[in-house]
Amino acid sequence: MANGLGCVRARNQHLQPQNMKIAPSYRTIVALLAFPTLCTLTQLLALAADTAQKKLVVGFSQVGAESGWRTANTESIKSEAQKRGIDLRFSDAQQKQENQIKAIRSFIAQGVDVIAFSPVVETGFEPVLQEAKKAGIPVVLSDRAVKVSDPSLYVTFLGSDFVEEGRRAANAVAKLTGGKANIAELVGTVGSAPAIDRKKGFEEVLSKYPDMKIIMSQSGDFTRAKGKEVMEAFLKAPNAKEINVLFAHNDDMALGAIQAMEEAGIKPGQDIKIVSIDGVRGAFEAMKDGKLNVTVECNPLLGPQLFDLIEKVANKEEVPKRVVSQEGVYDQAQAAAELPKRQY
Amino acid sequence: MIDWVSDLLFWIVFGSILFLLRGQRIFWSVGALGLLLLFNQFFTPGFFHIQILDGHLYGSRIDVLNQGAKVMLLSLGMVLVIATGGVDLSVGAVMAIAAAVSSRLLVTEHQSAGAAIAAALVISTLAGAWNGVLVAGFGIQPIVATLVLMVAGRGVAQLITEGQIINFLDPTMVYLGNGHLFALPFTLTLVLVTLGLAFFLVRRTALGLFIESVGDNDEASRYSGINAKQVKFLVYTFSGFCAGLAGLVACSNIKSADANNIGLYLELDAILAVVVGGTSLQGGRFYLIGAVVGGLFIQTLTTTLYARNVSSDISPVPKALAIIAVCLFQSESFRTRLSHVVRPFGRILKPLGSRPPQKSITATHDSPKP
Amino acid sequence: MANSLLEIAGLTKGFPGVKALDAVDFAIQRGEIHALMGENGAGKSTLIKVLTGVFPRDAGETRLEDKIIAPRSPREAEGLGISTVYQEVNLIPHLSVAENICLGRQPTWLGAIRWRAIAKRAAAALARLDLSLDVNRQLSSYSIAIQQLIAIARALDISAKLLILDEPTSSLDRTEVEELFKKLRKLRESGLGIIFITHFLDQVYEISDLITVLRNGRRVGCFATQELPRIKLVSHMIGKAVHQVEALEQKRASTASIRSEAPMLEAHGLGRKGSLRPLDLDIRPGEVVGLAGLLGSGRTETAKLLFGVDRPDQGTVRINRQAVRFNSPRAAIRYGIALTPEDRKVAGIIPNLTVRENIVLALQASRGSWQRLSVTEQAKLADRFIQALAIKTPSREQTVRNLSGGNQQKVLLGRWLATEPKLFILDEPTRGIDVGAKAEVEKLIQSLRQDGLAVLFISSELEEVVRQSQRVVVLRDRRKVVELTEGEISEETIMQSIATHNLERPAA
Amino acid sequence: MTRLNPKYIPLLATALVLLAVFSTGSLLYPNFGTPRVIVNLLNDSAFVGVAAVGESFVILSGGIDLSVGSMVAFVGILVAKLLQVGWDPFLAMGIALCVGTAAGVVMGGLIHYFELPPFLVTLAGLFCLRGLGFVIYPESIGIDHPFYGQVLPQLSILVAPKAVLPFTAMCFLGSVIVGTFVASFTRFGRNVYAIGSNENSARLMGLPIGRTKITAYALAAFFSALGGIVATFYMQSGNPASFAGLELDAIAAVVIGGTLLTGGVGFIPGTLMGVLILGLIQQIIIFNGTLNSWWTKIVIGALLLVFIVLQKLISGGGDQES
Repeated sequence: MANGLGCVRARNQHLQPQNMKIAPSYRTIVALLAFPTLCTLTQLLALAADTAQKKLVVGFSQVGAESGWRTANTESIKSEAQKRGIDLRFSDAQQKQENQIKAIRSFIAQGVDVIAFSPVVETGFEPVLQEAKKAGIPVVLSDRAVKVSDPSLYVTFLGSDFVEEGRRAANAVAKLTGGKANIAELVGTVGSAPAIDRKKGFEEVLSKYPDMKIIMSQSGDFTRAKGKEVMEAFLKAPNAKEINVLFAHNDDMALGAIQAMEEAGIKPGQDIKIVSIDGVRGAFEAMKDGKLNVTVECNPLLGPQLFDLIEKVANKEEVPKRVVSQEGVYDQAQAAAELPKRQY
Repeated sequence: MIDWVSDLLFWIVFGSILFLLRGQRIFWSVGALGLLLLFNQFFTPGFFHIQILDGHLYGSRIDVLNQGAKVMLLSLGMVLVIATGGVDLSVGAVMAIAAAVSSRLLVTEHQSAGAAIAAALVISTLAGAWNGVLVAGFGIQPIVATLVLMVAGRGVAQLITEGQIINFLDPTMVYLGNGHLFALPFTLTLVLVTLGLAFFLVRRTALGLFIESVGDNDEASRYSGINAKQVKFLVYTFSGFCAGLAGLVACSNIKSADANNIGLYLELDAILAVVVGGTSLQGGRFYLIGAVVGGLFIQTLTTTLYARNVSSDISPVPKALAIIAVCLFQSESFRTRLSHVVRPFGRILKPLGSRPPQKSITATHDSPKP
Repeated sequence: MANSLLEIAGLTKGFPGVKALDAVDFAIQRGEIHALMGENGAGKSTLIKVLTGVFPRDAGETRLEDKIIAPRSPREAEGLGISTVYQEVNLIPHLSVAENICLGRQPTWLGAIRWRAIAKRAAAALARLDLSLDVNRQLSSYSIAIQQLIAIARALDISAKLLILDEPTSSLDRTEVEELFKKLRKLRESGLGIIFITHFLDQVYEISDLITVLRNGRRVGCFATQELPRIKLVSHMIGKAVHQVEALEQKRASTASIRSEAPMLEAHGLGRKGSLRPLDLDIRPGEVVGLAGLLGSGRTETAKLLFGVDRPDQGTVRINRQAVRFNSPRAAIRYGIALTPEDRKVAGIIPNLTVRENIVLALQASRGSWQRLSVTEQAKLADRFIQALAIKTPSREQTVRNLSGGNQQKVLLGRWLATEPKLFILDEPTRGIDVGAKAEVEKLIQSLRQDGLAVLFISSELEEVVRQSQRVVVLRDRRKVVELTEGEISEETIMQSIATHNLERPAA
Repeated sequence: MTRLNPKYIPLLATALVLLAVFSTGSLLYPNFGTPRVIVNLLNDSAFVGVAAVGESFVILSGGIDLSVGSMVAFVGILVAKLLQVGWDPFLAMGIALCVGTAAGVVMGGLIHYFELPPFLVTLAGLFCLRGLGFVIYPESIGIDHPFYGQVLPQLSILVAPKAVLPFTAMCFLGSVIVGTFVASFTRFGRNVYAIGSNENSARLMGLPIGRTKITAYALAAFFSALGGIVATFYMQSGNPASFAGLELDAIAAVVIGGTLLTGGVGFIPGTLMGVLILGLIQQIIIFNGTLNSWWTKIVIGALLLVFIVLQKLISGGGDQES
């Protein structure tokens, strides 16, 4: 109608002159102040219980809690620190590099003795590592590496060799199929070091076998849900029948894919051979049931090895630049025996 | 051969549904879904292949139904919230809470599956009620009120699981997201039952009228004696319940609860589904079935992208383009502009369009009585 | 017209389904106050909005000082010297007075706003209206009347040649209106052209030099105010012959004897701080009680308290001798009270729902969500009221938004009649609807009364109150002044009781 | 403005919370109340802060921009890629700013001309920009251009012993100053407030609605793009997968900074404080070292709640969207 534009917010104009009272806001300000005060109190209590004595202070920045592997890794580090009486400042980056940089910078400000971290991605840590170096705090890398122009920015790197894991997986595939394979690949989170390196190592070996080729490849983000969903899509492709091997960049995705296969009436481990990486407990259970063929171990229990290194570094002892964690390749035959040892 | 026949049958049924819906608002949503399916029919080999496996149907379209259940469930709750003029950003986080609660009870506390499921549903419903209290009780803007739980909820979920990914094998829990009933995924039954429940709630009772009324004109509804606060409280609570169901399905689907990833960004998909389903973000008229169709559309899009081997990183782009396209077609000013540019096309669009045609001249015009 | 300030020729504007303006001519001179009159839907607002570029025109020509203009936005129109002040104060409540006056044309220095210059300029603009305010205070801390003046100050701040006032007085009380008129006369002397739109006939005769009447998007004519009798004006506006209007005006409420029944509702000392001073009020079945008073005198506030929209903080309400207490419309409805609100758009219709849904809404709400009215019951109910109230709608499934104001009001009446109320509070039921619908509403009120309903009738049009009511309660300054009974009721007595004491200005 | 205007109360509350959080941290942990931590805070919050300044404008105008995080990531990878193929850094940054701003113009245009809800349009922007980032390059690219390696570290000021104010922090503070100026001392800025407060009135007051809205989104996109560039300074790399959810941090910072989410009320310096509060909470949790990271989310959620309720109380419970 004619007054189509008017009236819409007419009510606002008819508001009575606002009371200029400030009284209610005082109340809210008090409420606001109460919150941090409460935090302070609880924290003080916690501190009081924690009798401060001179301990080795280590700051550790973890990637996140994105997979079973990662939480096992976290557990191992935390429990080992507790066992050794080390004051561990643990920070979870929630898969965000920016959080990790913040944490490292904060460790520097806190004046910890050693900084250790598992980088979310390889690049971009140079400036903050330089700060650490300037502050004289040694840095130990765990699980994943960083790309830096100046190798003196970190003291040592403890972790698996992802490329090697990829190679091992490819060799396992070759052994399973006699060098003839049409492979579906579940790639890890795009851009992450394990995904890049595992693919690299895998393809490196693949180039030696002319009859082994990847016919489908898609990211499953290292998660079970995505692994399952992507596998479902793989199995609907017209050339799905040709797939005889699944290579998953981690066990979680493989476990998701196994479910998809079972729903499709395909026998995982037989109709389609499955090779994955990590070696978590779930994978061993699946192997025991014959649903998974090979898992290439990527040991998450880095705690003891890590703190050995850290203590050496703190005591200014000489350590090698690269320490590869000890890990193996397991197949179904070994699964039953190995399973009880897997607590994660 | 069989495929050819079943495809034809499918299209005949689909076409007749579309024909029946002409002139209705959800014509657009079903039409969009049809276009997407048509694309797959010709360009995605194997997409329409369907077979019987272990006594149930198996194929890409079945996957869409199963995987899409989460979004469909969420959108059923979301559509009512949006109808009241609100939005619930916290559904993804509530899903994570539900998953965390159920698996924690199941695995760590060794409770029965029934208890775990019930507890998860109760807690997620309470989470919804919390949103309801903020929005209805305190009168806080919905985006903001639910933002609180969206931010904090995932933290709470992680608190419950203690940051662990909890795996479970309980058959009842696993059945929720993986079982089959009448040769179709059980999740479909779950969606249909929830749809039925929602339908009963809003169409067999007067709640639907109240929701639309509150969403259209809050103040006038209050003057008419509608308890607008109660209505709002109810829809947020229901949305929490739906999110809880979706969370259970999501964790059951992969037999584990991953507080970090379950339902991540799914609130956006749910809102999208509702909008694709023809319900305006401004509130008012809502379309329950439209929301379900919208959920199907989103999942079909996702599955199509997987099937066509589009990298999962780039897959948001088509989704974004779909949002814009759908919104543009719902935007009146766009349709007017379009019909100016392409007259003949505009003439086709107009009668099919979602707005009821202008029926009378006198109705819009104040004329003194003779 | 050689020396016209503004000249409009053949202006045409159509909306889907309606021709809002049909070849309208209009002209205004410098130093002239020109009233634009017409019923709702006559095209006044459309004319203004096309003139100021809110809507594009379909055809026609506008000349400002003999130059053809075609502004595409209010901003462009302002740049040309045409400023508009709307009925609702269209300013920004969160910003300061100074900023509201200068918004969009702040003096800058190298792109940076000079806040001091703004304050000075705003003070100067207000001084032109003999106002002196703290220009740094938030706009929302001033009364609506002051805000209205600030809006005018804003309109004059640029070198305005033509000032358009679209119902500027509807939220002002009498003294405020006089204040405003004083200022308008001063502006007229300074050579400004003023287009003045209002519903109040008195005001038109008080202030305007010329009157242009529009009806159904067409120009009926332009008249010198002094030479146009009121009755003629009304007949031009509504397009009826004079004797019909007179018949309408002379129809007096039949003096049915007020039954000595017990009051349906009794309020004692009902009040709310800042809204209504304690008052006593009782209404009997079969009686229409008029509530008269100026805008802001507490009429709507009384209705809101009785209907549970606002919560009273003192006093008691008894319904059928039983003490009751309600704090929501829902509770009030349960006691058989109904209210059609003053602001139909905000608190009345649900615009995108159908006529049927709008009609059944209150009844359904009182039944709760579980006892749903079946579709057939709903349809029956809707059809009944569409017929009974002669609601002009193509079907009961038409969205209410597409109905005219009068028909929307009837839908609202239908909504409440469906609940079979015992007390019907009608807050300005005839505002903004055409004369025909007005008469029907009035007829309806009388028939409700005869059916034994208690009616509380609120209107700013005194003649209407006089015609309708058996008793009239007069309010002033949020307080009950007097209660007039049968025989005492006339426009004069009401006016007198409103004006007996000198009105103090409500504190800002 | 001499008296305490009620509109300053949220700002005051934010300042008090900032003070309270900071003193809590300083009381609890040694080394917390040092200049170094403050400088770190500015440095760590720089890209969020720059983006939040932009977000403030959109929120003040009554809209919302969800594309912030994607924009930061997109610009980061764009700059990194351009540098990798040998572009001049300034040219690369200029292009990135232009592309980013253009995206903002497109979003603003869709919102204004087709009356689409900002929520959905910027959501589409979120998806699009994220995807485009991956199209440019799906992995993190390190930047080893001499400008980044050698020039940038010198662009810093020693503000206190062991506390170097880096260039990123200066960008942040600069953005806040520019933002404050634009919001308070330009016609555009005042128009943003007017539109956010009451769009209909603003239209009838003759303010340029379309231009202002589109500019607000363009400005937000510009600041997000700038945030992306600051992020490349910060991380010396670009990564299309990073900064997911940054928009929520930005929105939270704006709200905690005292800006009304319905628009029309708020101050850019409040956003600065909001960003610092978020950063401080995270710092406290890192300093504690035993609290899990999810506490960050819970505390931010709680803080959001407190501020929302506070705003509700101050705006008097009226003024609800219809």
